[in-house]
Amino acid sequence: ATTLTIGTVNNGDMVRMQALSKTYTEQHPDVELRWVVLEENTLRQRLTTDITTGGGQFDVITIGAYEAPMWGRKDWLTPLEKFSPTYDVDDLMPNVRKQLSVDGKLRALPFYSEGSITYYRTDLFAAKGLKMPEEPTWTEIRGFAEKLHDPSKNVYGICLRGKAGWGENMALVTTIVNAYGGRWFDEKWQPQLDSPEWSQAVNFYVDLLSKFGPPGPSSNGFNENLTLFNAGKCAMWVDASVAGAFVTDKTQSQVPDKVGFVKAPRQVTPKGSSWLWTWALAVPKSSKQQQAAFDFIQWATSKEYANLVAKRYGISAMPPGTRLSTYANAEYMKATPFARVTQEAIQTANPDSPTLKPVPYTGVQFATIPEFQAIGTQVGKSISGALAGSSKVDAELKKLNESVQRTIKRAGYIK
Amino acid sequence: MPALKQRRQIADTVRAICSWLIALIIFFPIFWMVITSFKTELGAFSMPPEFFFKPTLENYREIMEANDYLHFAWNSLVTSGGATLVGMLLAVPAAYSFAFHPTRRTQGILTWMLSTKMLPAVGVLVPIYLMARDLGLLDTRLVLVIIFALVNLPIMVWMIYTYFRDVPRDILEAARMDGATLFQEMFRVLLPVSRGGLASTALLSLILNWNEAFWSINLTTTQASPLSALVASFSSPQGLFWAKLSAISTLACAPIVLLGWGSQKQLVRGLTFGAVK
Amino acid sequence: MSEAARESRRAGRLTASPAILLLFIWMIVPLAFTVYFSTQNYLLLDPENRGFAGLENFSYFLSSSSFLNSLLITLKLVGSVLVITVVLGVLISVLVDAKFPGQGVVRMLLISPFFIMPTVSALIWKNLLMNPVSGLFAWLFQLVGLTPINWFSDWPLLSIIIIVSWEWLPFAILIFVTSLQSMDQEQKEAAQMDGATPVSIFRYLTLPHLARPIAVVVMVEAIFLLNIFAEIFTTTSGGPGDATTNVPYLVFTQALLEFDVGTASAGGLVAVVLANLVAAALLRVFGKSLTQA
Amino acid sequence: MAQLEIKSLTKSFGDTRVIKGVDLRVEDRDFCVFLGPSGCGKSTLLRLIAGLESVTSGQILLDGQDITEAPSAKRNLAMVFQSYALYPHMSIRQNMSFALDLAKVDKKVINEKVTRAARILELEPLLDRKPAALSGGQRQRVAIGRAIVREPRIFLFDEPLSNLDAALRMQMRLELARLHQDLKATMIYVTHDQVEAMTLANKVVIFNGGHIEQSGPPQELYRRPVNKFVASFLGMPQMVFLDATLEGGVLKLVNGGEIPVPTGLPALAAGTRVTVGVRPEQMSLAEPGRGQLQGRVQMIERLGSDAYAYLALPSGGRLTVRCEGDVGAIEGTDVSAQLNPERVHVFDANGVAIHHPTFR
Amino acid sequence: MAQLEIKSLTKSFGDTRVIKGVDLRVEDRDFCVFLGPSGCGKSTLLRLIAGLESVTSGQILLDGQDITEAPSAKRNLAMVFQSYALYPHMSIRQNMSFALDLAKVDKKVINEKVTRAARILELEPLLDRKPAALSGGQRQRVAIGRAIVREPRIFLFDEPLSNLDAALRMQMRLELARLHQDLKATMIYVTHDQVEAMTLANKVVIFNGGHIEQSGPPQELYRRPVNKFVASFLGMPQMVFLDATLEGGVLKLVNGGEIPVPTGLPALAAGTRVTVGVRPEQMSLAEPGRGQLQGRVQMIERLGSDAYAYLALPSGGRLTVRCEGDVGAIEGTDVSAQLNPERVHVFDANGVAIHHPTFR
Ligand SMILES: Nc1ncnc2c1ncn2[C@@H]1O[C@H](COP(=O)(O)OP(=O)(O)OP(=O)(O)O)[C@@H](O)[C@H]1O
Ligand SMILES: Nc1ncnc2c1ncn2[C@@H]1O[C@H](COP(=O)(O)OP(=O)(O)OP(=O)(O)O)[C@@H](O)[C@H]1O
Ligand SMILES: [Mg+2]
Ligand SMILES: [Mg+2]
Repeated sequence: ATTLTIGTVNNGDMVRMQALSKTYTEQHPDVELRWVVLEENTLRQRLTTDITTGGGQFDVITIGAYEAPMWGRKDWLTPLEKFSPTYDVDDLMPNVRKQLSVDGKLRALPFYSEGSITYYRTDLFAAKGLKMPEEPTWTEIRGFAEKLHDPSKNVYGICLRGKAGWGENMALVTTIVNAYGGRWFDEKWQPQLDSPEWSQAVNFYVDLLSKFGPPGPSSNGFNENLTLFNAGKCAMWVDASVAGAFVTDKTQSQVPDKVGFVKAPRQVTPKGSSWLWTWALAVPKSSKQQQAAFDFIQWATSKEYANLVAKRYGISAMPPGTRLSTYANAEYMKATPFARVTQEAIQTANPDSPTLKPVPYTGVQFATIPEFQAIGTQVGKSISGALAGSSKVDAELKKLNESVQRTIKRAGYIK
Repeated sequence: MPALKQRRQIADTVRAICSWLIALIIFFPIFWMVITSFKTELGAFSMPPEFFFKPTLENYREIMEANDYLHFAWNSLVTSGGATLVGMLLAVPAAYSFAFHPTRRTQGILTWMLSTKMLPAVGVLVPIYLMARDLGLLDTRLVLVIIFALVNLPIMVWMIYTYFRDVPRDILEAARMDGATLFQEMFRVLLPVSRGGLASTALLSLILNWNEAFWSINLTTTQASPLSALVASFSSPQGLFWAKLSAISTLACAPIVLLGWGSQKQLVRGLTFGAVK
Repeated sequence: MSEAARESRRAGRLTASPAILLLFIWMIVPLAFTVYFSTQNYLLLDPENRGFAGLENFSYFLSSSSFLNSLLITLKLVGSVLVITVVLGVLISVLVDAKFPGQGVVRMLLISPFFIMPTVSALIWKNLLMNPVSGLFAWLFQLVGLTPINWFSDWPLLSIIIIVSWEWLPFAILIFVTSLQSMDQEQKEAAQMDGATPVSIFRYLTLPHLARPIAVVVMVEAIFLLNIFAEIFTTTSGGPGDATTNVPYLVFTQALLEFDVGTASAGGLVAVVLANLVAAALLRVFGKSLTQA
Repeated sequence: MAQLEIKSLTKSFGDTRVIKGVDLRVEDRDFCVFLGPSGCGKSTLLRLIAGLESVTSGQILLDGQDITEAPSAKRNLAMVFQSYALYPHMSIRQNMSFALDLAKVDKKVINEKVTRAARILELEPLLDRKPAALSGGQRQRVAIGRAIVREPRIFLFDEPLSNLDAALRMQMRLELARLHQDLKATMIYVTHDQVEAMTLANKVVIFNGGHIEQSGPPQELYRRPVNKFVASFLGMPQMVFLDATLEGGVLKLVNGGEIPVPTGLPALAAGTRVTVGVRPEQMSLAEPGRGQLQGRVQMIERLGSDAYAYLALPSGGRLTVRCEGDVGAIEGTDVSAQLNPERVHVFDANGVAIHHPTFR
Repeated sequence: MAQLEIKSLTKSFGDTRVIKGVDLRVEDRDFCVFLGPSGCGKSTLLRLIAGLESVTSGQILLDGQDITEAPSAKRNLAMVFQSYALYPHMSIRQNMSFALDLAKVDKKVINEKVTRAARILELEPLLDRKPAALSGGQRQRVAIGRAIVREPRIFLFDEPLSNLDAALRMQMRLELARLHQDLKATMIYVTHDQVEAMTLANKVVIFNGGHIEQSGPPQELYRRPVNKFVASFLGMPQMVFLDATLEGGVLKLVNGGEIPVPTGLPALAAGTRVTVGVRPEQMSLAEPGRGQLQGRVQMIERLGSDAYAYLALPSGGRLTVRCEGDVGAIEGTDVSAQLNPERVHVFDANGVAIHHPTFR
């Protein structure tokens, strides 16, 4: 028998995959699946140590849009070719495919993708006679938040990510900066954190969230905000489109039928105002069962699997954002109120040209270079500190710029 | 003087009540965790908190269904028990030597031992991972046993050393006069006499090993993963998860808590040598 | 030297050597690696670009503003938790030392938090108790008409200190209660006859008797507290800002968030040196009561 | 004034009764010594008086006031423990001044009292040491000093001199006697040492198995023991007991030999079996056949000042005779023992005394 | 056969020399008693013999074999510790049988020996208790029992009887003497108690400050002490020392009074200052003016069998006289003390004996 060790994130969708994998093992009785399910950061560190040192502990790994191209380029991931005839590679969304390919060759298969969108409470908006535009600006959002913020009734104007981390607050903050016309680096890799765009964007963010946000926003990440929103405590929330499935789920949300969905807010530009993220499955080069692993990830990202999910958990639970066919499915589009917005968010995000001004990197809410984790972590930390009121934004940005410059110089991008 | 007797009784009662109060406050978070594990996810989050609710075993059912709890528990038991055993086997002789055959260097060695404990784990992850890989020890219980034992060895030596220091030398000398070999002196006199301290030390080691997460997560994948790794997989999933988290936490901690409660008498017995003199 | 003395010395060396040897290996091998890596430009995500970096990693780590800050945080954290656990530990142990109904159960309850995994306890506190919106504390505050405290953003370090103290208080209680058992009853009786009140017995007999266990608790806890990580990781991730970033967390950030093995190794070495300094200081203060009879 | 009265006191540890109903009165300024075999409950009784053990039944009255339930801190008694129970982390000076410090006595007064006690006990050069740095004997003196400075209502001593060497013991004994006189204090004193009991006490209480066998002034007990237990317990070497039958005006000893009935012996039926008790110092050795009792010298213990001759009687009994330190008797030779018939004690078959010699 | 020889043994703890060169021979079947003031190194010497301390210099030979370096487990000696050192986790029975268990002696034999020892020591009812549940005296007996069952080559006792009551002490003393005879064992015994030393030993060793002052049979030491230290150390109550000057054929006492020069005193220059030593039992009380020394009765200690009269001399000196138990002297009255000039010891200015009385 073949044993496949699968390292994955403990997201709802992945947990579902784990549950449904019984179907796969029934079809492939000679395959045994072993699961290592970890929280995102922990998983990333675990996988990185293993892959970079050639530990060979995993046959299937779950990685994001950030790692896939980098690791592919290092040739740590097996290139994926010779798909099974039923797989239909061309059904994968082009933007998503682009994110996961190196030199046009796929190195990982998308499990689900997300953009960022705006969630809002239709009932609260109606009660105040407000109307959410299809493409709101951040300024408009601020106006709504001001009107809807009512802490005495346990309703906060807006919930946003505040928890430090390049994958937490920095995903959101980067999109705000993008919307304000900013960028991480200029064409010569000079960091731009001291630019007026950054200053405006970050000041706006800090002001908005600390005035009209829930208490203690600096410790809220995706999960905390989701919990808050589900408990009916947020009037608005800008975050990943995957949450759509949760906020409309009656078993966990107290407001399943009172949620509206529109695009992520823009400001001076819509470019880069919504992020693009993909969770993908890949097979490390160090795996000894590459073919079996490849078979498995094909199954897990297939239409067949999507249908299985639909059958078991309802049609709106289908893995979002990966396949064009999903969005061609009228039944899905009807049952899933957030599907259209999600689709648009994913389709409009362009990792190759993410910002208003040109940049030397790819990636919307991150730069696909190994050093970005360090940079993002550091900047995220400072901004969450500013949010908690422990420092002044502009001074902080200036310091950050220097420090980022140091890092990027040390890595040899600036000669 | 009944008044005095009464006053004493009142004082005793106040003291008992205070003790109970403090104990309940300190225990409350655990109690609340266990309670929460029997709520629905929505109930766990509701505000004001639910104090009276219909308990559900749903969370436990789901966890048991998705994970082989016994597999993880067994790994926890083997690794933490094994490491404790190995640790004791190494620590007792060392502590014996330091306590009863001190040299000028003893003090220095003890301090040095403690300092080894201070290497931050993250700092040495990569070298250890490389070594484990080259020795083929990745994802084995053995690697955890070795690491746990070594990580806690300094603490164990220290604790046992301080307990041994309290043992009157006389009774060891008496055993020597009675013709006991070094081995017999240890196993028939020293160890039984200091069993309270040894139990404390062993329990401490067991707890630390059981709860260790960093090495468990990083050096094992599936075969040898203990409960702490299982808990890590629940630590922040999407959506409401408090009830499930409480349930898995309860499951992960229950064995060690029960063990600790069971051995409480042994622990608190301590060393009383009133009988010697 | 006499044969008997030599014999005893041999016995001493023989019994201690396995532990010392293994610890030595355990310490020296990773340490050698760490020293080596600390001079390398070694980004885990970019292993091909490895090369000699000289002392750059050290200067990078030491000169970053986070370093001094993390040092301060570490000391604050360790210091406060030590004070809290020792003071409360002593008081509570003395309180439960006398016989009363349910004494065994009370002791069991008191030492229970120690058995809980750090991650779990951090999660319990963060989500079930200290959550400013739906935690139990928030509810209690609202019940008496106060605004709930934003624990992790307004008092991040204090929150961590509370959690860690809750975890380690039982350890102190366990050690102190055990030690109180071995206190000479006749000394207490003599003091009673001398007209000592319970308070003066505590002050003049119990506290001095507890000197050594206190030293043990301080030493053992200090070692673990210097390496506190899981609680910070699960609650504040070192934030907001770097308000709760202690040295180990900083090293963690370098090593596993930034995958910069070189700098992390340098940081690790710095942490070892610092920890040794703290240990030496503690030993100077408490060492005497530890090793003297 | 401090007078202690104990009324039908009992104490059980679990199921074992250790004190089985004790009635005792210790008058003000009494020096009362508890004597008894090991394990008979002397320490326990002392601890009951001190309030360190709870009473099972009965009453303890101090100056007529019921203190059975009073906490020991309130009783104002001082105790010298068998195990010393010094405070290990305090200097000798602090050990001794502890009680006074607690009572907030003036520093100067404390200092004075401690210095005085230290001088009495020859502890002056040690005042700044810790107990761990003292030898056994020195520790015991500190324990005594701790009691002295307090000037308590009653002193309780539990074998305070047992670890001292002979010279120091003697000196301390005299010191205690003087202290008793100077302080006019009531003292209760547990000891194994008869010499201490006889010399210090004005009241000796003989315990046996948790109850009192006899109590009274030491000389009284020595001269008029109420039973064989007390008779054998006091006196070094022990009183010699000889079984006898009353026959025609003489006491026919079972071991052979006979002695005239002592004057004052109550009338007894002929043939009554009695036990005759003679103290070794009331006998002397004589040529074979000259004394009342014939025997062979089994062993001679020479103490220097005295010697004890142990004679084996033909019937298998044994006899101890105290002689001069340089007595010439030789082991293995036949001798006889001479006794003064007027100086014997007579006990009935139950061991109860029925006759004592009269002393001037 | 077990004969012990110690050759120029020294022992230092760090810089303090505790044993300062001891030479000693203990013959097979000797009962050797170490006597000396507290802290003089008796226990240390015993521990050196036992192999529990390492020797600093010198040799220890057992039956001619050098055991200076042998581990104590191999020496086959048994020791009764001053602190008892019972195994707290074992029952009394286990405590006593431990050594035999280790030696893999047959269970039945062990049982027999333990039962016998327990009977001797009156420990039978306690055999299944733990040491913590025993009284002080009971614990000490267990410690002795532990040694007895082993039948070792040499018994080492460190003050084994100090916590026992007089009766038991006496009984144990005889028991030890009998044991010594029965087992034909060599015994070394540390004690504070002169009576034990005098009665048990056939060789007494007087220690002082880490060296031997005198050793020999007890009577020899008592009668012919080589110096004032030994003289004062043996004898209860202590020998009385009177400073005197040799003047014209008489010894003029500094305290007043004079005594004729005892026969056999070596010729000394007139005016030599000497010290006259008299044992209290060699004096008697007399009417005032009748004896050589005039004084006032300060105190009378009545022990029952004897009484000690303490006289204050006009010059401030003090005198102890042993009298009959029922002596009639009254405290506070003037008396005189009579002494036999032929029975005095004379010491020179350095305290070295220059004359002893002759005994028959
Ligand atoms: N805590 C206890 N539990 C059970 N039995 C006890 C306890 N304390 C003492 N005893 C028993 O009570 C009896 C009396 O003990 P106590 O200490 O009063 O004797 P003692 O007369 O002082 O003896 P010694 O002269 O040997 O000191 C002993 O038989 C002892 O075994
Ligand atoms: N381990 C040690 N370190 C330093 N000095 C010691 C040690 N053991 C004993 N001594 C010292 O050596 C001297 C002799 O001690 P030892 O115990 O032999 O006396 P002892 O004659 O047995 O006295 P006692 O009759 O009081 O028991 C004492 O002054 C003591 O303080
Ligand atoms: Mg007693
Ligand atoms: Mg001694």
